[in-house]
Amino acid sequence: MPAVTTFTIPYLQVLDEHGRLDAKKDPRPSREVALRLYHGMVRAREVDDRLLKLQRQGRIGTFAPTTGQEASSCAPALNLTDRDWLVVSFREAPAQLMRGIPLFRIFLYNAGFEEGNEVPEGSRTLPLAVIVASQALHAVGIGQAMNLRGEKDAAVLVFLGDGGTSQGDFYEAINLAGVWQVPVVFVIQNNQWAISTPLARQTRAETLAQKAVAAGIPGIRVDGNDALAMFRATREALDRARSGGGPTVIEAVTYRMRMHTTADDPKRYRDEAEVEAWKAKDPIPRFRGYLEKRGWWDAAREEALVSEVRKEIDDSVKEFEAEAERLLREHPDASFDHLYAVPPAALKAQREEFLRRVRGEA
Amino acid sequence: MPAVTTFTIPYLQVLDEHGRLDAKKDPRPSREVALRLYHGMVRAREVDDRLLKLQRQGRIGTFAPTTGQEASSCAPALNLTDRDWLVVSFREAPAQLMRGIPLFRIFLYNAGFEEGNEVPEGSRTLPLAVIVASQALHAVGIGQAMNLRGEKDAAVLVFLGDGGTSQGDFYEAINLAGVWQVPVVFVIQNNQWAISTPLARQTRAETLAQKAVAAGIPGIRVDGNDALAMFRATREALDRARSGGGPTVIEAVTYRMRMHTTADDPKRYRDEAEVEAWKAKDPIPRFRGYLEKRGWWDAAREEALVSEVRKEIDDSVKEFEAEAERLLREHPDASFDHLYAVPPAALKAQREEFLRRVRGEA
Amino acid sequence: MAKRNMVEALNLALRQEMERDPSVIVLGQDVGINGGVFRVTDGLHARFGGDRVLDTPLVESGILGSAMGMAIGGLKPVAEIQFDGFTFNAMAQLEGNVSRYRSRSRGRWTVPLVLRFPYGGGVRALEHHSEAREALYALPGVKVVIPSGPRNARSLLVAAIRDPDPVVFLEPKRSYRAFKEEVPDEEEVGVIGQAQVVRPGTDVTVVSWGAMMRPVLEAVENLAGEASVEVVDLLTLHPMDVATIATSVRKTGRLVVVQEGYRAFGPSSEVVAAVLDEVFWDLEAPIQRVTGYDVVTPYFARESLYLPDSARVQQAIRKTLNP
Amino acid sequence: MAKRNMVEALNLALRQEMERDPSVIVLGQDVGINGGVFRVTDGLHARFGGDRVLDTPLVESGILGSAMGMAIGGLKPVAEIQFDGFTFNAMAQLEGNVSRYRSRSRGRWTVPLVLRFPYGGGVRALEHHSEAREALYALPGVKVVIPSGPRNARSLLVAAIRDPDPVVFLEPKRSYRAFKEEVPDEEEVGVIGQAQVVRPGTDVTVVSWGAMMRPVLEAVENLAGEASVEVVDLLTLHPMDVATIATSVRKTGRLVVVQEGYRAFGPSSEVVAAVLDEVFWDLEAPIQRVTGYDVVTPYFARESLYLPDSARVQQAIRKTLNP
Ligand SMILES: Cc1ncc(C[n+]2csc(CCOP(=O)(O)OP(=O)(O)O)c2C)c(N)n1
Ligand SMILES: Cc1ncc(C[n+]2csc(CCOP(=O)(O)OP(=O)(O)O)c2C)c(N)n1
Ligand SMILES: [Mg+2]
Ligand SMILES: [Mg+2]
Repeated sequence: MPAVTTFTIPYLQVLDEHGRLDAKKDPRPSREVALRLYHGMVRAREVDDRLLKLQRQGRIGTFAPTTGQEASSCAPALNLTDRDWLVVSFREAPAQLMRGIPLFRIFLYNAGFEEGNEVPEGSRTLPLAVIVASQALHAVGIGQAMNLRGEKDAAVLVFLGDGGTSQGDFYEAINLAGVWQVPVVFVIQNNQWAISTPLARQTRAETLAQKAVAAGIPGIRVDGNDALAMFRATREALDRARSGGGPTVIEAVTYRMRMHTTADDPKRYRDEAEVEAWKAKDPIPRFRGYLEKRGWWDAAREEALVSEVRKEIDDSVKEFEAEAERLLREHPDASFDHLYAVPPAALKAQREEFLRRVRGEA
Repeated sequence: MPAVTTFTIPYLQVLDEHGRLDAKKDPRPSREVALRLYHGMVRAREVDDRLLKLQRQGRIGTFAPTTGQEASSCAPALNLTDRDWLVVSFREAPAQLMRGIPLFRIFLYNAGFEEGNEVPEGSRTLPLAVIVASQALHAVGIGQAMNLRGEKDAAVLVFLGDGGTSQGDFYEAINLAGVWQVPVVFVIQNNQWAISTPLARQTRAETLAQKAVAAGIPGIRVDGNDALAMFRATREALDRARSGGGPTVIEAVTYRMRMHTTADDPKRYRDEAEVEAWKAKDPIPRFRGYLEKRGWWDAAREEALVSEVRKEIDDSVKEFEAEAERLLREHPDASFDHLYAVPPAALKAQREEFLRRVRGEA
Repeated sequence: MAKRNMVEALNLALRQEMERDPSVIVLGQDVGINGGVFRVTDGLHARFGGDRVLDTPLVESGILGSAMGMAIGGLKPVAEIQFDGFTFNAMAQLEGNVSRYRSRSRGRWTVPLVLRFPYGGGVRALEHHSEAREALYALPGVKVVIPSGPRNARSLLVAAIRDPDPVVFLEPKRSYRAFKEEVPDEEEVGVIGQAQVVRPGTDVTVVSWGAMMRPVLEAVENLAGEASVEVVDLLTLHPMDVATIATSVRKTGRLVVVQEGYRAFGPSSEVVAAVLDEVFWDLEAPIQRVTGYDVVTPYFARESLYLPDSARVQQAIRKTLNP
Repeated sequence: MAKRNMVEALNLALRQEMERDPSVIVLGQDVGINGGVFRVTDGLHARFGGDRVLDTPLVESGILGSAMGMAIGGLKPVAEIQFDGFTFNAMAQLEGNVSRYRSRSRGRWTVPLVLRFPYGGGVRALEHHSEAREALYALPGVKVVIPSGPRNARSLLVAAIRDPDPVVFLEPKRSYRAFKEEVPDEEEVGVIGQAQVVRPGTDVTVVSWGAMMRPVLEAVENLAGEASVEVVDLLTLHPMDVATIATSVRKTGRLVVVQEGYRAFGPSSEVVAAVLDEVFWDLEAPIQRVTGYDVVTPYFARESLYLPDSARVQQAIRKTLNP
């Protein structure tokens, strides 16, 4: 027995908040990949702005804004292949969009429609998870199914928050992941807050990456507002997972720039100065600077992108509102769908009674 | 942000399996304390033997043997004051006995009587916990009550097993313990097995002490069959806890020499050679050697002790069997006691009906 | 006297009990500076400090399990779980420990805690934020209390805090701010285990609880002149005050039970079975139950179509009057 | 044909389904080399290897949560939880995820898993090893199946494994080795959702399930000549086959329900309420319920005094015949 056992948690930053590049660590994405990532981040930010407006106008319900977390959400998702799985928590619209979830579905979900959770046929993406950290176990199970079925070259990416690391399900998941050596990458969005609870009251651990030590698996801390660092860290972890190297915990150090949800008022519990300080670390301008330096981006392109994205959002809002109206009218009984493969007799009778009543026949 | 964060887990052994003492680390218990500890260990071993006989004779039900774990169970309990709390799992009879739980209660419990869980008035000891790891949270709550009530100079000692470290409740407990800086010492009895599951299939972590890293609290690995090391490690951790220094995780490396419970047949899943190898590390002869070297013990004393303990056990068995017989006869309705402070009306009626029926009046 | 909504009434109860008894503490997610997501604990942190109003990490089993330890350690914890849908993370502690500890320890260790949480639909909340699964908490050793308005919410929460046994206290979130009642500053202590006849009548008994009391009373209003309805507010779901319901049904001969949650294995089944044990021969018509449907709690866009309303209650009352 | 006890019958079902369908896997604590603490998975590890018979760490939420992931990932997991008392650690995954995932994903992701565990008393087991709290699993989206003997245990487990939806499969541990039945090697597939009239009769209907079927049948034996009793074995608790019970009660006019667990909020309440919806006018006498008492599950020394037995069933039958 050694007198002392030692563990280390590395920290990765490629592009610091002043835009200085650590060239040795640059993952060197191709132009196409880099622009795809930037597109995803800008699109996510614009969607977030629009959701906020829609919510204030009463056209959707409460939702969880993502502004500030675009790098840590988009970059991991960008690294996924169609064979990989994506398992998201409730604050991962950027990753969902990057993955190809249609925008109008995200609007529909936030407007309280079951149909908002529909995932395109063929997309290995789960509906978002509301029960904090419960999804970590689903990811492990999917990874273990791959192991047991001999499915190679695929991995599972699962997101959760800093608050989520307090839950038993999270620890159970990383411990199981270690025992089973599943191809799962856990990305912890350490955005410093769980509603009104700051990280210091969530755990005494200095980093969230070190939670991995409990499971005997690798953990790494990453600047979550650094798109290049997130890109690199998740690519390496996913590659390792896909080639049989087992699971990884990645802590993305980022910040929730807005309220927890639109039902929340952060002024009650956090200092505006803190938010201001984090503005300087905004992932979008930082990554834009990198693109510009490489000659891949300029003001004209920026303008074109923003107007393209806004146009897309306008169209999706129209699509969503038409669909919402149609669903309410034509399909009030959606909750009776998909309860079981074959509905039991009592449920059929209940559905008929419900429809008679809703149609004013009862 | 440092490029790398480092954590260490120390290992403590004082008296190795060949009886060699690391004098620098010797906690130097007084003669009286050392003999009390040895008495507890021998008594526990004798009780375990007797329980096994009683079980084979059908005089009690199934139970969880403790042979081999006497040092790691008794030494921590020995360090408790009356102001401290003891929270045990289901395999901690040595600690319970050390703490003063009457022997006949342990027999009663193993014979299936509610009354076996009774703790002497004034003893800050909880009934044993069957739901693995759930008790870790109770310990944290008690510790936090001390913090909040300003109760000083007291600590909580809680036991769980290696299997227990897989449960969410365990991690939630150590994480909460870190945040709240409660005076709680977690002793993990790493006896290598959870029923048929060996440690390697329980976790990929190299040590169980490193689970503490996830919570940002100190963790230490200890030779659990070394009474002096266990005595020292728990004393230090308890002292630290009592003086506001917060929680500690102690991994006691030990071995379950017998079956999981008497309903279990370890031949189905583990190699007898492994058991044989661990016999050489038996905590009792090892500690006896230390006492002998110090001139505190000899064959005559050993003989006297064993016969004294056996006599006590004989008496307790008689006491228990008389009590069991009396309880069945006089108090069949025990399950109706203590459900609520004031029984609801329906329960009173049910109890009357029950008693009429059991007394043959219905 | 002052007009208060249910949130204010609950807040009053907490504040006054914390003043009265220094061992009462509050814990849960965001209950501190933030005052709880529904503001039930608003101002308590400022008044009593962080040692009596504890923001916990995000961990429901941890909240209930540690609260049990605190109760054993001499405190009276009032633990909040943020929404009904997250209580199930704490189910093992409730079932295996909290509910049994008095019994397991033969009265040596008791668990005088309150586990409170908002439940039920009607506020256009997210998935897992609108469940009404009250029956799942009705375990031996636990009391389950459900107020229906500001005044009884306050008096029953006071009673729950003073109760020597664990109380699961479900707050109908739809009624949090829906209406106000006179809630006196002076102490009022409810009686746990007692249902209340809130409207006397002779033709039919309607039993309900929580947020459903409003559509029930609305239905009874609407039927004024047509039928004399006796309304029983259950208030304590478990152990159930069957006697009060039975007395009413013996008089009216007819029973309607109204429940928000899904129909199968819900509390209305228990009301029917328990009352039937007593009043079989007194019933003059089939018992009617108005309940949710046996589906996963609907998302908020369509929610209102699924929640029992006064129209359905009226229909059920008419049906039992003209079977 | 071969005589088999329930453990052997369940083992047969698992073995044959694993042979038939390579996506069927078994997981749980000690289910591997050890064959499960009750030996239900005996020999499977040797036959199918560690990739299809997984020993898991000690973690119930982890077992069910990861099993759900495996089901989504294309496997058919049969997950064992070691004892009834430990299922509550997995309740949040059952309530919040497993039961809802077909619905939440609008049919895109389904969860064809089986969660099996021994339940109930009568084997002199430890604390938390003898609970009968079947009603707590009856959630929308889940099916709850409870066999009563070797033959239906085998055929229903086969049906559960093939079922496209999550099935909670409760095994009455008291019946594991208590008796044998002919259980053919040839495939038999039960029908989930169907109760069975196991003994026809005309005077009174007795409904029960699981381990209580034995005292029920014994009671009926003892009353031969005195009363013609129709016995219904529920087999699926949820969704309940109310039609079969109602048909019987319409014929007999009398109903007795026998349940092992504590009385309040138990399945017998649901049977009464659901059947009453259908047969109110047909009842000729009060429904009798024979149940456990509303206490924490008694420890094993006194357990037998508390478990419903044939004498209590007989008494109830007589009472409903002579109200
Ligand atoms: C099990 C559970 N408990 C409580 C909640 C309510 N809740 C929703 S989000 C949230 C905070 C989550 O914090 P974190 O994990 O850091 O994610 P973030 O919101 O910062 O993205 C809480 C308490 C929940 N959804 N699930
Ligand atoms: C929550 C829970 N799950 C399962 C069990 C059944 N069980 C009792 S002891 C045990 C193994 C415990 O292993 P460990 O924690 O290493 O303690 P040990 O038995 O070695 O003392 C199991 C699985 C239980 N008691 N509680
Ligand atoms: Mg957060
Ligand atoms: Mg062990």
